[in-house]
Amino acid sequence: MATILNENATLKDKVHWEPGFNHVPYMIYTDPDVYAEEQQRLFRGPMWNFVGIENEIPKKGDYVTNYVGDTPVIVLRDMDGAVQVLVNRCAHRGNLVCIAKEGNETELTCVYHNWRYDLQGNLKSIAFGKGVGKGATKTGGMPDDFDYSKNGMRRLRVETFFGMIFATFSETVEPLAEFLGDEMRENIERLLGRGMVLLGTYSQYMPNNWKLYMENTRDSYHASILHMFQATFRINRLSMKGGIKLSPGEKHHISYSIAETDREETEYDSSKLRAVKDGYTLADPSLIKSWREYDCGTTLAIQTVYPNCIVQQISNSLALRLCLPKGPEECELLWWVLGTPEDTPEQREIRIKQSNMIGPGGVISLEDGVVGGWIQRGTLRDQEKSTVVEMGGRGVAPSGEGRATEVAIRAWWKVYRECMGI
Amino acid sequence: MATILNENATLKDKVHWEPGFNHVPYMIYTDPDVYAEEQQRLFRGPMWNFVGIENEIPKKGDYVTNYVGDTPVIVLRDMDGAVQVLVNRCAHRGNLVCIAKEGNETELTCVYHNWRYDLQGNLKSIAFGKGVGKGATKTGGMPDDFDYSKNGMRRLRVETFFGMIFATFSETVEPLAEFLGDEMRENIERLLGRGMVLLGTYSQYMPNNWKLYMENTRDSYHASILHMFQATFRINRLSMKGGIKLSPGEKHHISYSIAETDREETEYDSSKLRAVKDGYTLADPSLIKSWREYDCGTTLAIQTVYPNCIVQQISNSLALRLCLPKGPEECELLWWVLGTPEDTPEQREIRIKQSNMIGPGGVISLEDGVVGGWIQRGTLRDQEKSTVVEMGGRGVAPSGEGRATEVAIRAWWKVYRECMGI
Amino acid sequence: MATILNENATLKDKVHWEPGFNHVPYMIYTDPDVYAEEQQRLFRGPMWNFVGIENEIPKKGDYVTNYVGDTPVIVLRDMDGAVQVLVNRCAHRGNLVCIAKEGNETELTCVYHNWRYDLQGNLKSIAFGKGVGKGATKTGGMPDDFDYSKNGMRRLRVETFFGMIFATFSETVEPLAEFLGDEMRENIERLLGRGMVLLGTYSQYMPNNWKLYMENTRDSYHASILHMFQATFRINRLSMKGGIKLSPGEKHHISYSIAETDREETEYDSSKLRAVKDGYTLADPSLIKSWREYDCGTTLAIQTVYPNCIVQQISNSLALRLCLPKGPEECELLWWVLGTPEDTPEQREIRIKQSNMIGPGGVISLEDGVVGGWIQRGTLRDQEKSTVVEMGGRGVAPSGEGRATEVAIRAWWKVYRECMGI
Amino acid sequence: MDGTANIAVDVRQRIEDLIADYAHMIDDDRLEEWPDYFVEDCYYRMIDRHSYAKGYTIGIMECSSRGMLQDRILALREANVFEPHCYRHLLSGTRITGEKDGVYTVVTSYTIIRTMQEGDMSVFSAGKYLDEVVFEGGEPKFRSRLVICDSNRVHTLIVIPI
Amino acid sequence: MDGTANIAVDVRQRIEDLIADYAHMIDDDRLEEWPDYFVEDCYYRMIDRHSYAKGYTIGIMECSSRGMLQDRILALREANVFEPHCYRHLLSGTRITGEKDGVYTVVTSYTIIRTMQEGDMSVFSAGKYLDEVVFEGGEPKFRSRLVICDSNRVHTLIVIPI
Amino acid sequence: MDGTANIAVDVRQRIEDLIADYAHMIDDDRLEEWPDYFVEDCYYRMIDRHSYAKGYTIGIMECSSRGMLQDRILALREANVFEPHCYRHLLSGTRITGEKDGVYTVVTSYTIIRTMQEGDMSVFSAGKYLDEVVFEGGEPKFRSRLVICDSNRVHTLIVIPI
Ligand code: FES
Ligand code: FES
Ligand code: FES
Ligand SMILES: [Fe+3]
Ligand SMILES: [Fe+3]
Ligand SMILES: [Fe+3]
Repeated sequence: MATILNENATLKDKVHWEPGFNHVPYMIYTDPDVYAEEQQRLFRGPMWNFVGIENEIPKKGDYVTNYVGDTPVIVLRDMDGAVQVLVNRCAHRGNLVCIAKEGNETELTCVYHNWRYDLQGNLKSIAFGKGVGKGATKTGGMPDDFDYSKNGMRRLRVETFFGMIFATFSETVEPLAEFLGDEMRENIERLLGRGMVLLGTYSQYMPNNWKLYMENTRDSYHASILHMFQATFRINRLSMKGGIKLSPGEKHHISYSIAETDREETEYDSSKLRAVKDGYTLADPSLIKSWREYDCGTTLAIQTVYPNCIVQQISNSLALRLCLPKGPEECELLWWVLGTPEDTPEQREIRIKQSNMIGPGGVISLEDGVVGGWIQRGTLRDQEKSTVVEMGGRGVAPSGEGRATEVAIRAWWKVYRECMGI
Repeated sequence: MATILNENATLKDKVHWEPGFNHVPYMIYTDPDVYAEEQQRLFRGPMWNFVGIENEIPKKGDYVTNYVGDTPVIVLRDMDGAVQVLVNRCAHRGNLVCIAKEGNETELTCVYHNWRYDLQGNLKSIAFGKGVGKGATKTGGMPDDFDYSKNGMRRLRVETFFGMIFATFSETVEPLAEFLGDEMRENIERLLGRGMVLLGTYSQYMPNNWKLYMENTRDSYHASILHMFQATFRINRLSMKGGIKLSPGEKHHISYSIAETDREETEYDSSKLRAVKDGYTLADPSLIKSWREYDCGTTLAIQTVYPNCIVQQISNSLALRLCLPKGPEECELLWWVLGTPEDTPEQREIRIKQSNMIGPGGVISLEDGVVGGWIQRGTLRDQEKSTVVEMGGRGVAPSGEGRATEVAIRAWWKVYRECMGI
Repeated sequence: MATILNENATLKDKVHWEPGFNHVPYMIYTDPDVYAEEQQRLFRGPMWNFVGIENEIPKKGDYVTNYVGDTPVIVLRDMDGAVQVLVNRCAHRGNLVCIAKEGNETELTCVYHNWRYDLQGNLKSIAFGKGVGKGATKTGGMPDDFDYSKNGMRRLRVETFFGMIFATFSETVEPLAEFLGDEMRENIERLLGRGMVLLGTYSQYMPNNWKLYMENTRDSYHASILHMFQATFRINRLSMKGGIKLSPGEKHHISYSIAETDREETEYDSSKLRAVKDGYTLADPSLIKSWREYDCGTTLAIQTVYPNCIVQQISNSLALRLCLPKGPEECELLWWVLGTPEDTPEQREIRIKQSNMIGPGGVISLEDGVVGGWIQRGTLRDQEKSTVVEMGGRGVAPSGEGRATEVAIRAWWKVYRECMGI
Repeated sequence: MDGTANIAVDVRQRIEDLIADYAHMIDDDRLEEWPDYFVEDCYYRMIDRHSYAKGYTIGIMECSSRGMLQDRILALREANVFEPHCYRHLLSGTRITGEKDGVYTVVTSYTIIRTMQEGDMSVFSAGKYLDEVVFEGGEPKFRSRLVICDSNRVHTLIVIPI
Repeated sequence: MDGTANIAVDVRQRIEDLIADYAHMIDDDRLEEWPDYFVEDCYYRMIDRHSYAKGYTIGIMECSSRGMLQDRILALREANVFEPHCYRHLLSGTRITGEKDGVYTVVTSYTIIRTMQEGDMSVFSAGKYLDEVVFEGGEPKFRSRLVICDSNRVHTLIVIPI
Repeated sequence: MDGTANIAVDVRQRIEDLIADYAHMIDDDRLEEWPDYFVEDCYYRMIDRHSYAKGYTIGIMECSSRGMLQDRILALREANVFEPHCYRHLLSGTRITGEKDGVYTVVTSYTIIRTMQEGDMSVFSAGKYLDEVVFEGGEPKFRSRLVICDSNRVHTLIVIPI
């Protein structure tokens, strides 16, 4: 990873970030140069970017469009049945090759001048490439020395893991399995190993830098405080048994808890935390009805895969999320809400009811859609000032016990600074 | 004021502004660097920024949110009954502490992780600051050396004057009374000395740089020309007795006139000015009915307090205005329309009827909401060119007599250049 | 043209464009510095900018507002009956002088302070320029040395050609006739020589850089491919007799074809081109009914006049278009749809029906409104990469025969690089 | 709301028509007709919902006689300076909430799309009308029309009544 | 307007239903039904209000037969290239302004919210319909439908009829 | 659609009133009344049109009992953290598409303008309601209300029901 460990002198100069991961300059959430560099060093750096799930493209020729960072890509299954990811841009004059969000094509034809590519992105033909007419009357056409092989669509490296599709621009990044590491793979297998059924998708568009949302997902500290619903019904309280796992190198993380193990914790005395309301009962408790789905007893697991993918288990609610940067001050969160082929009708019903806790309208997670925007507004001025990320210390050692810590956030910035060279 | 008199070399270079105050480069209304520097040198410079009125926060714990420049602030009355102004940002990760525009709180709690501050902005407690659990099983929490006293909310200096609340980031600015000067204080006392009753508030959002609106309010020259309604009904004509007052140092100004004293003025011959329509009579003249409210006979007084506050008397219509910058090309004008506790029902009725002259829908002042946008569009190109501000000469000497002058605008730019160091 | 041939070192550095015209860096469509420089070097450079048609301002005092690049201008007929083009900006403080899009005035009065200009833009009077009052009591007014003659509205050079009005900021550009050249003048005369009747106008607002639309109009290659409607009904196929004409210096171009002369062309075999649908017939063919309007037999002629004007003949549908830049990533296309005074009712009816092929809702040309936006999105990232413009070779020699070539696009960029000095 | 229970169908229809016609009148720029939709001794007021809830007595516009309505239009036509633009009213859910002594209280939601002369469109205002309608010479007229805007912000200016 | 005075209630209701159904048909992408809402010898035209006032004969769309309506949909389905999107019609204030020889003249305000496939929404068009409605075999149909847009601007393109 | 052919005029009127009143209730922030518009054993669901067409079983909101509706409002009032804002519903083209065993199927287009406390307005959602209405004790109520949004995107969050 020599290339990315290269220090980024100009940016370093602009951001002047003191050493360590316990302070984050506000500027990092708004600066356009920082944003542009992220596209190169993170999303096109030594990362495996989540771009979709296999069962959206079951048949040969099926495709969906998505983004790697803010680069438009096509995710498809080629005629050999292999998953391919191509930059959605025609080599001719740069037109989007796939206009629709999804479809099925045996080849890719650009509508502008009908340049045709196969599903691996190789340029196959050019309309009137040989000109019009024959022999003497022949006119136009491409130069004889035009090299079709050098004018294909940009194709990314692809690997899949239990139905999740990952792509990378990097030639040097380690294989996906190694990139994820044992614990991350285990958690994905635990949740998706039974296969997946897509129960729903939606998008949440947020008025904040994408990193503010990623910090939020790495932030086990806020979970039971901001989301009163969660604390009140003991879906997730910091006093439950649980912890933070970090992959080697700290790229990825898992924050997990086990509901049955709630320790008595005076901090949850409602007089002290606004997060707990007394005498707050549901008219229809079926909303939070759940079943013990995993032997390990884990009832909550939020996993992030660097840079912008989230794997979610909240009780029996399973989802994948992708946080797409849309300029320095906006981002879009794509959701895939999942079930498994083994679900009984009762279990499926429970997953559907629990879906009321997640997404842009989820009684638990709707708050995550708005805090980022508030921070964006609160820090707009004083760009040179910094946040304080010191809960649980200033280091990045995983926390075997307890989640009243921001260690996973510090770890996120450690990786960020390494990759960005600042 | 040594610090701000420092020349701003880079900006000076970019703007290359010829000496004097009789020309203003168009660039000053659009350049983002100019805008950013204003936030530091004006709004956080040696200025007292108007941020609201006391009778919006009568009780202990009452608060409203507002802005100093474009920095969000909380204006509140603390438990000792003192007015406080705090930057609306949590020391932890930068979240807005007060979300609602107004409310009442005995302490300030950030919703994200429940950091709690008292109403002076001192950090009182941190949720799970001591971690979770006890003794051996204790996990998380803040570092032992974390200094609460260094992690409060930013608190501004505050002074009030006849119900108007002013705040400053500056440690060096003179006291408010001195900042305003005698004539400015007298006018405020004349209008607000009887106390204030808040009759209404609204906002006017304008597609132009905030300074174009401030020039407009310092521009006694346009008043009776652009606003035909005003000229026609002799509410304000340049031929009336009146003048321009400037505070020592030219920061603030008052443009005033006395209606009873209209001189015969051929310029108002309608053949020459489009501002005067003949035979234009009101079906219901009660709109412009007024009473002699002040012994001095003043019927119009527009006062500006640097940088962006306006105190208004138009006949019997009293109002305070605050012009908030919203990026280089937009601004928002907040209005507080006032009466006094002494108003008789008839007088109150007159103020209500006269309110049809002001605000975004005011038959007189609605035009002020649009000329700025026209100038923004008219000067978008040719950024290096300049306006001509030479009516009434090129200097900044107050005009004891007459208001056919742009002296108050020149004075505004004199102060601007000093503070901005360009 | 010495001045513009000056190399633009900074920009050249930023864009690093390899020599030649067969590659165009994506950056050219988004960079704000490139955009700003275009305003100076193209739109204010040695160009005659189309700004409207004479029969929109038949009477003395008639005016319409428009833009040269993104500079607002007033196009009017003065009291001598001459066409004038003035920058729509008051010399005083930069306000737009004409607010309405069209009207009739015997002089121009700025609403802000009533500075008055004649229809040549000369400053005639200043309200209260001599102050208020007389003799001793006189106050205000402009300085005695204020020079009216130096404070007029900026007036452009104007020439007209068969009803088309052109204006330029340049003092050195050759006369319009010379600028256009023989072939360009001939085509305009062929289409507009009979005089014009304005049948309709509309605007198409596009989410792309203005140059992407200009390339589209110089792109004879896409016409019959993207626009399937056109190919299917043989309104325009590359296999028809036709060619590309370029003016000396390659500024302007004409792409023309003659429908009766369709060569058999295997490329149009529908199995190979998505642009041809078999068995696709119109329920009401009157939409494409036409008459042989010109002896030369020309059935399609798309002419561009540098930098952003288009003269259109599609069958019997005549139109003028102006592509206005609206910031780096947006543009607005203004349409003037025309007939002639000689039209019979039947011919007029045919023009009306054919109008369904053009404009933002035209079954043929609606696609031109969207491809630009797709390219903008497709090339947003990878700004340093380039398009391939090699159809028909890499040179800029006109193509006497055939239009399967991008020569006119290459020629457009040749002129662009010369003028921009990059 | 069952204020409508005892309201004759045709009365309801005519009140709904009054409210629809009013919107067309403004959108068609037939503003000189505006005062005719009110009785002589009428009341027209525009204020944002937050200020209305607080009981503020001053809002964006206050007309307490038909004459003041006429003056507003006169000023718009003769005195005020602004950029040409037009409105498009969208009305929704007109409901008669009560009737007393021949005075019908009516609520209607509205939204206005403003189009400037160069073609840009925006959502200019949204809110509801609170009306008092009476029948004068058999014709329904507004005795009082309150325009309660959801937003306290006005973009640029407001000169055409809502 | 009291053009409605002598119009039977059910006639009015059925005309209002026609106009509502037309909007649902387009918003539901049942465009093949579009021509069925018109009589054979029909007229459909889209033009901005400014051009309409000036009497320009050419606007955004001009269809002078049911066949041309069919061809528009055929082109949309088979030939035209564009990004998937849908409309949401908002109708307001349908008023019958007159009746002559069985031809009802009707005005209705409309606004269209356009939603692109990736989810961005915008106010795409606002204006009014000027309709001529006749009853054919007992069914109300459009003999003529003029779409008068408030804005002269079209964003990107217009392929789905309004 | 002639599902309305055999529907009594007053039934239609009362269903239209139900739908209008529902919108006023939400826009007026009388959310505690929300559950009262439904029968006990009811169904409320919000999902985008694309997902609905694909038959996805999970959308933005899913309430399968009146109790869950109450809990939504309780959470909104007591637990959820968000910035104060309000809606303005615009309804258009309410049509009864059928009736079976006293269950009326109804479609209505809607658009919501959201206004934030500082005054910025935006088109928050557009789409249509697909309703099943029954009469309970003579009162029309929703047995089922599907909100089919045109966009799959929600800006920031959605906590107030549509
Ligand atoms: S841009 Fe794709 S074929 Fe030309
Ligand atoms: S951001 Fe305020 S408590 Fe964490
Ligand atoms: S700006 Fe034009 S007269 Fe002052
Ligand atoms: Fe959360
Ligand atoms: Fe003014
Ligand atoms: Fe084309």
